[in-house]
Amino acid sequence: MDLNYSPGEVAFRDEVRTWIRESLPEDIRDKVLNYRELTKEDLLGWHRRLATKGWVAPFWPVEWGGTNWTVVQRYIFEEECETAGCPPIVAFGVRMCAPVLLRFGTPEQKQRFLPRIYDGDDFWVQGYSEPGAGSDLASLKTRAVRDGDHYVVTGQKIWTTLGHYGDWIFCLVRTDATREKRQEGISFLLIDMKSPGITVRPIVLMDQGHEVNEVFFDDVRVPAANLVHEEGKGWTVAKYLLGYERMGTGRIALSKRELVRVKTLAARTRVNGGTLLDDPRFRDRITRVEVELMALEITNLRFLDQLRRGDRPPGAEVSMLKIRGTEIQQAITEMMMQTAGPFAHPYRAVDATAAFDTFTASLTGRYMNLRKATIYAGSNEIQRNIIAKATLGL
Amino acid sequence: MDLNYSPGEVAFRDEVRTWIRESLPEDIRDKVLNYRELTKEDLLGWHRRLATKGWVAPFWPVEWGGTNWTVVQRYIFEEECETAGCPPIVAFGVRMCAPVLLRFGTPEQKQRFLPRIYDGDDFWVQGYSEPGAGSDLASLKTRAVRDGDHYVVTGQKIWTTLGHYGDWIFCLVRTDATREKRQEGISFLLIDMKSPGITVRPIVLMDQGHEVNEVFFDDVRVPAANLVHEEGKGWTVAKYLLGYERMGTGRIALSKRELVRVKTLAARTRVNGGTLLDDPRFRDRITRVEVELMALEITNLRFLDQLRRGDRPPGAEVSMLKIRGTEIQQAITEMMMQTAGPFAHPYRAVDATAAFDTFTASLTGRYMNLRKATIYAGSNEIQRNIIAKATLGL
Amino acid sequence: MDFEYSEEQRLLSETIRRFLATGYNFDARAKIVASPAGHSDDVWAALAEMGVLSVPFGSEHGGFGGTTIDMMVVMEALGEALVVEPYLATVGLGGQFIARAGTKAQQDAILPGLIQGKTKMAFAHTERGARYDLAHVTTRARAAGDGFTLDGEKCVVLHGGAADLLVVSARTDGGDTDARGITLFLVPRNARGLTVTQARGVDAHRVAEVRLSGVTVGRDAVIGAEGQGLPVIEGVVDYATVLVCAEAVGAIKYAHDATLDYLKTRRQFGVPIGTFQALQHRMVDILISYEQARSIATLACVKIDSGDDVERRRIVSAAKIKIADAARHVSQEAVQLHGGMGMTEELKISHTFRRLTMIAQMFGDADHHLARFAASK
Amino acid sequence: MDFEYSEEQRLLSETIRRFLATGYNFDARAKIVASPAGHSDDVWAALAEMGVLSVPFGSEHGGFGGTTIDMMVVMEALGEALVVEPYLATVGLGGQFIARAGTKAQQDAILPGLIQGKTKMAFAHTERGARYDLAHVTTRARAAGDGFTLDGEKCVVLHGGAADLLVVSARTDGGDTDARGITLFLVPRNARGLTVTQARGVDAHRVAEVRLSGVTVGRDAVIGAEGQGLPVIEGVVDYATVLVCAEAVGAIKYAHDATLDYLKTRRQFGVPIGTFQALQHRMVDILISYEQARSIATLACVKIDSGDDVERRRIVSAAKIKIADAARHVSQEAVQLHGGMGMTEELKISHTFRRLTMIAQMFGDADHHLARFAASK
Repeated sequence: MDLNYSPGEVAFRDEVRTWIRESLPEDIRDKVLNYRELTKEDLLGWHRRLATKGWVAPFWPVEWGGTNWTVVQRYIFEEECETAGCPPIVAFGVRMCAPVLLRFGTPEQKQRFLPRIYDGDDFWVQGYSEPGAGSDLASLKTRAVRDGDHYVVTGQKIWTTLGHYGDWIFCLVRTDATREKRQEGISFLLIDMKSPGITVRPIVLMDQGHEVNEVFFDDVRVPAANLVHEEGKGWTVAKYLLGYERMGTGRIALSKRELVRVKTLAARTRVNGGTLLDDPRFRDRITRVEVELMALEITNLRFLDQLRRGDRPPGAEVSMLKIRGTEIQQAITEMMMQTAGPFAHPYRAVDATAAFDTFTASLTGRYMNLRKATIYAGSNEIQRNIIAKATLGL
Repeated sequence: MDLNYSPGEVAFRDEVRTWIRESLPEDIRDKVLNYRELTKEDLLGWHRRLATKGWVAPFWPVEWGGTNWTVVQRYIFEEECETAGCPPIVAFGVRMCAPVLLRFGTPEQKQRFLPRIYDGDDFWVQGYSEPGAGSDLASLKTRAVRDGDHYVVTGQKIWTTLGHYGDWIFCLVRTDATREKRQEGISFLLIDMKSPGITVRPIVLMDQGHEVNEVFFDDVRVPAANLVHEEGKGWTVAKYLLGYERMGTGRIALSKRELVRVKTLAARTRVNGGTLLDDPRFRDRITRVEVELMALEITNLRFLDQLRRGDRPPGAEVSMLKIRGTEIQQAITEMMMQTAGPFAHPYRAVDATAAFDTFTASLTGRYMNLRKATIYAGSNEIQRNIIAKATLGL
Repeated sequence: MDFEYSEEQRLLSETIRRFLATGYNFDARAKIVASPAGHSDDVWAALAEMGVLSVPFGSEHGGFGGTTIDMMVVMEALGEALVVEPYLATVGLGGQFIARAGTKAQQDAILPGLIQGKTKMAFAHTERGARYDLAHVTTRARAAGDGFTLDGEKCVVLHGGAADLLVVSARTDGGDTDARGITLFLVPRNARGLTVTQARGVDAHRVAEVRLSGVTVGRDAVIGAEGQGLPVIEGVVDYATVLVCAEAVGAIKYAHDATLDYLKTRRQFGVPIGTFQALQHRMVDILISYEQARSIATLACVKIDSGDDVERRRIVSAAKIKIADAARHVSQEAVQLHGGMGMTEELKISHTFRRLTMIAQMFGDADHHLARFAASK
Repeated sequence: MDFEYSEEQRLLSETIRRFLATGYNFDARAKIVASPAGHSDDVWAALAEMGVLSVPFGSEHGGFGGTTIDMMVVMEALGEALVVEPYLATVGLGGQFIARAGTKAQQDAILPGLIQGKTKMAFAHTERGARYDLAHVTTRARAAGDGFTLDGEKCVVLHGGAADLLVVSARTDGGDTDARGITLFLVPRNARGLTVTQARGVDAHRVAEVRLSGVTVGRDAVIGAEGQGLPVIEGVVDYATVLVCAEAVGAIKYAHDATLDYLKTRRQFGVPIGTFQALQHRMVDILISYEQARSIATLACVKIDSGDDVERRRIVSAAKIKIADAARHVSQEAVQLHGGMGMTEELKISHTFRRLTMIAQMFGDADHHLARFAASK
């Protein structure tokens, strides 16, 4: 047991840190650190820089661009990216569609899609949830009817994150509605979002931000060559993907950065003749989150270590990281809002002349926005069901 | 809406307070306030004093000894008793068996049992739970077979509080095992504990105290005249009784007294140059419990007020009082233990010469003992099920 | 002791609720929020018409002479409907200064118009860096000629943009956080040197920054005794705190009802999600929070009228602690149990979440009141 | 970075567990607890035999030279079996003073015997009113002849009754709570003027009151530098704190396993109670607490060997906070989910509850370590 970085790992960390310092544009970093919206170009621009460097998909096989890093190196890389305020690498292509293609795709599909995912040529999004389905994924209704060498897709997806940026969408669709088990008769399709018949409609969330969408499919023709794995085997693909989807949701490095931010804000906030950071009431809440996060980082590393040894895709362990990681994220955004005191109230300037503090206002927005963290990617209730069944055998 | 006591209510409070001051023996009060065990004689002695005064069963009908007090007067009376450190009026006779007899008993049964309950001639206990049944009361197995004008009872009860003091026990027994619905075929019997074939065996709890027991019935002959309500209708009786059982479990006045005690202990405990009561960490925990208790007192009074207006037996509302009331009791005992710091550890003197602080040691015992509060009288999980069904309609 | 609403209180409640059910449904509210003013003059007129603006004021000015429990009836209804009009700012804050500390002339000049819906008010007090310290006032009032000149900046003034009249706290004496030396002034919205910029609050209520730059007022603009403003402010803010506690009870009730309804109607895995025991138990905890919130708010409403300042501070802080905790618990759970839909603009539950979040922060968060409660005896 | 136990650590773990599985089952433990001594010399001999007493000590004295992670392996196993022998007192406290601050002569005289199971030790430090303040020492040591005379009273001395040798803190200089002036002394249990009275702890571990009345010791009884005892005490107590954190991980693991087993086997309403979703979700939270407790204890065990005092204090407090919270959460939930049975002497879960409760309080409760953590940087 040795939790210290080896000299090689330290050197690697320094290399990553230096490269990020030299490569991350100032304006992008500022947007990230101040919770401002990132455009499609912001996201893809950073993606392409990483791709050029060869670091955009560390865990892919080397022949497709993977880096062959150890678990620890990957952890160091993510930590450095989050700490420095890099934009996220949008997960839907690199972390979700690609592992599926690598596992289930035909050689042609790999050849066609993986390099474009790697290079950031396409913005991928996810078409999983449907209205009324929510966490009950298998109840999906979007139909895909085979018509010659095409599928004709009709239906609706919901909660499609960044769907308005999407070039391509991977979807679960029902190709056979006659099967008794709802998990059967589902297929996994890749769909070009420029196809006629696709409409994207924004869903405005309570922070008034636009990040999720409804996506409507009206007789959309999709080449049968875009079917991944066999027809009717979509549930196998979906299950494989779920672990990967949840993999990043713990966001421990991000929480570490934000925890520093809370402390900075609290240290600047005067209360009762001292600062909020000196107030035991506030301070203890920070401490408990900090301690929980220290533990979760080790839990995460322990699990990664086990995965590495077992050489298997992530299972129920990631549910635990998702649960506790999102609880921590929410606790941090809540404390951030609390630092604002009465200034948590103003949210959007009405008068153009207002001396409006957009940063402070963004804190309340973040608090509201992060309520999604325990809902999306399988609600924390679903994660508890998964652990109860898969880990505890209940 | 008026939450103040009327002049008449204030006068009543003063009358009760004065009488208690004059009537409660010092040694009994000390035992209560210092969490020492009360003997059967301690309990019945106080019961008899109240009976002589005419105050032992305020909510009974006047013809049987009830006081015809208003809801508020009853509340005042209980508050004064708890505050002063009176022993509890053991509930099984006055609060449990008696309401059942009043509702379902024959005139002969009333005449035979109620005056003795009132006068404290018999110590009553409850035979409900069985091994393996727990909160699933209806799965009870103790059999009562009719044999002439007797029932012959065989089986086992568990968790019988103060069973070792018991003169009489009321029991749910199965008189018909052929019924498909488990709630049917159950009957309600009154059993003299001096009957041959009854064995009481102590269960030692983790605070090492003896308060609950197993009671074994081995071909115990019970006169059929001791059947309450019809044979096979025991479940109706049991349900009626459940509300009454939970009625007292909120114990708000007791918690108010104990909260004062926590504050006193905390104010005497030095820490970091001040007292524990000045430490925001500890103080805020006290405050939150205090505020919760202030609210629960009003909730209790609101519910009592509704009951009075509706003139019906207590229903799902008391489940809420039980849940929150027991949570508060547990929080208080936990804080009390925490005031002891390292001295929470020693529990029983080994060497007779030890300068052993029995009061401080009793704090940890109380913390352990009170874990029962969320388990007994229908676990808090069962209470939540009841509310979900009865109040929320889920 | 008596826990029933009086016949009058029931009538008041029904009147308001009947109006809000039709005149203030979710769509109507959305239009009002999106309007340039951010509130509706028609609704305001209707509230005046129903006598809702008159509740706490004396009959000598056309008021109803109501108790704080009467106000609880009103606030609960407004909270359930998420009314964004400046009721609290006008009736619970601005008007209170006049009613409690104003001269007869001030009362006669202002209260009848306020009650009739002609005059809206606001309380301009909070300053940058003050957080919840009511004694933190750096805005200065200097004696000038026959009156005063005011200079300073006030922040997060509830409905400051809608107000015709502002009650402004300013220092006539003492240092920035001294208890003594704070004086209250009545300043018309259109006074020269006064600029107001508005923001929309998280909860769609408007808040304003008010800058005072050489604003001159006469001696008759002083409310109460010069330099003795703080106790008045504390009394009014405590009163307003209890009112938002009552408002929170209404909002929590809505969150409870909507979530329960959602659990009964929303189906997953072939059954209503309300059949899942884990969610049932959490719904029960929401119910308990609601009942406890109602109890503590009731207690505070009754006790605040008792006239005992020490007891008032204690009970108001107790109420605010419990309400802040309950608001947080219920709002977070309600959104969680609604799932993604609870996150959207489209459902009232997300708006209820926002209002409850702000009420928890308003007039001191739980931490502030925990400290005040601990100091109270 | 590497998270695996070494081959040696696995072997150590297996050896201890194999012994405890047979030699320290629930009935065997009950007999030991009820015995006059409250611990078993046979078990102690077996622990010595297996080398368990030697783990942290240097090979020059016959020790294993192990890291704190090696000790974690031991403590976890002892925690799972609820071992009541004075292992922590001897190996984690008393012996540590000798190993860290003792002279070569002291080490040579004591450690081999300790490792062989011949010498038990204890640390007599806590005094009435000290709570968790390590600098609070009123026991006095006055220079007398060629040595010192000790007078004072020590409380809640872990296994003070079983010890052959006591490490006693006493003041040679300074006021009652001064950081400087505390000196450590080695005092034989049978020294004249030393009286020990024993109590059984809530968790069946023995604790003692130690009274020193004119106890004389020689100069060679001083451990470390005169008046410089506090940093040594802090180091050893932090070490012992980490050890009980590791012990708690074992106890929490037992509570987790036993509760899970109970949920699977206990039937109510015709089904195993583990099919109830509300209980499933709570069982998941127990699992998460367990994994998080294991992580923080692991981190603390690794970091405490790093030699950085500031970092050590921070991590030890972090670990104790999380362990105290997890111990409380898991012990309370485990009893609750076991229902009435969980309350009884008859089930090991109630004994686990008691030990976890005491560990949460030991060497500073969560509040104490929250304050220390906040002060740590």
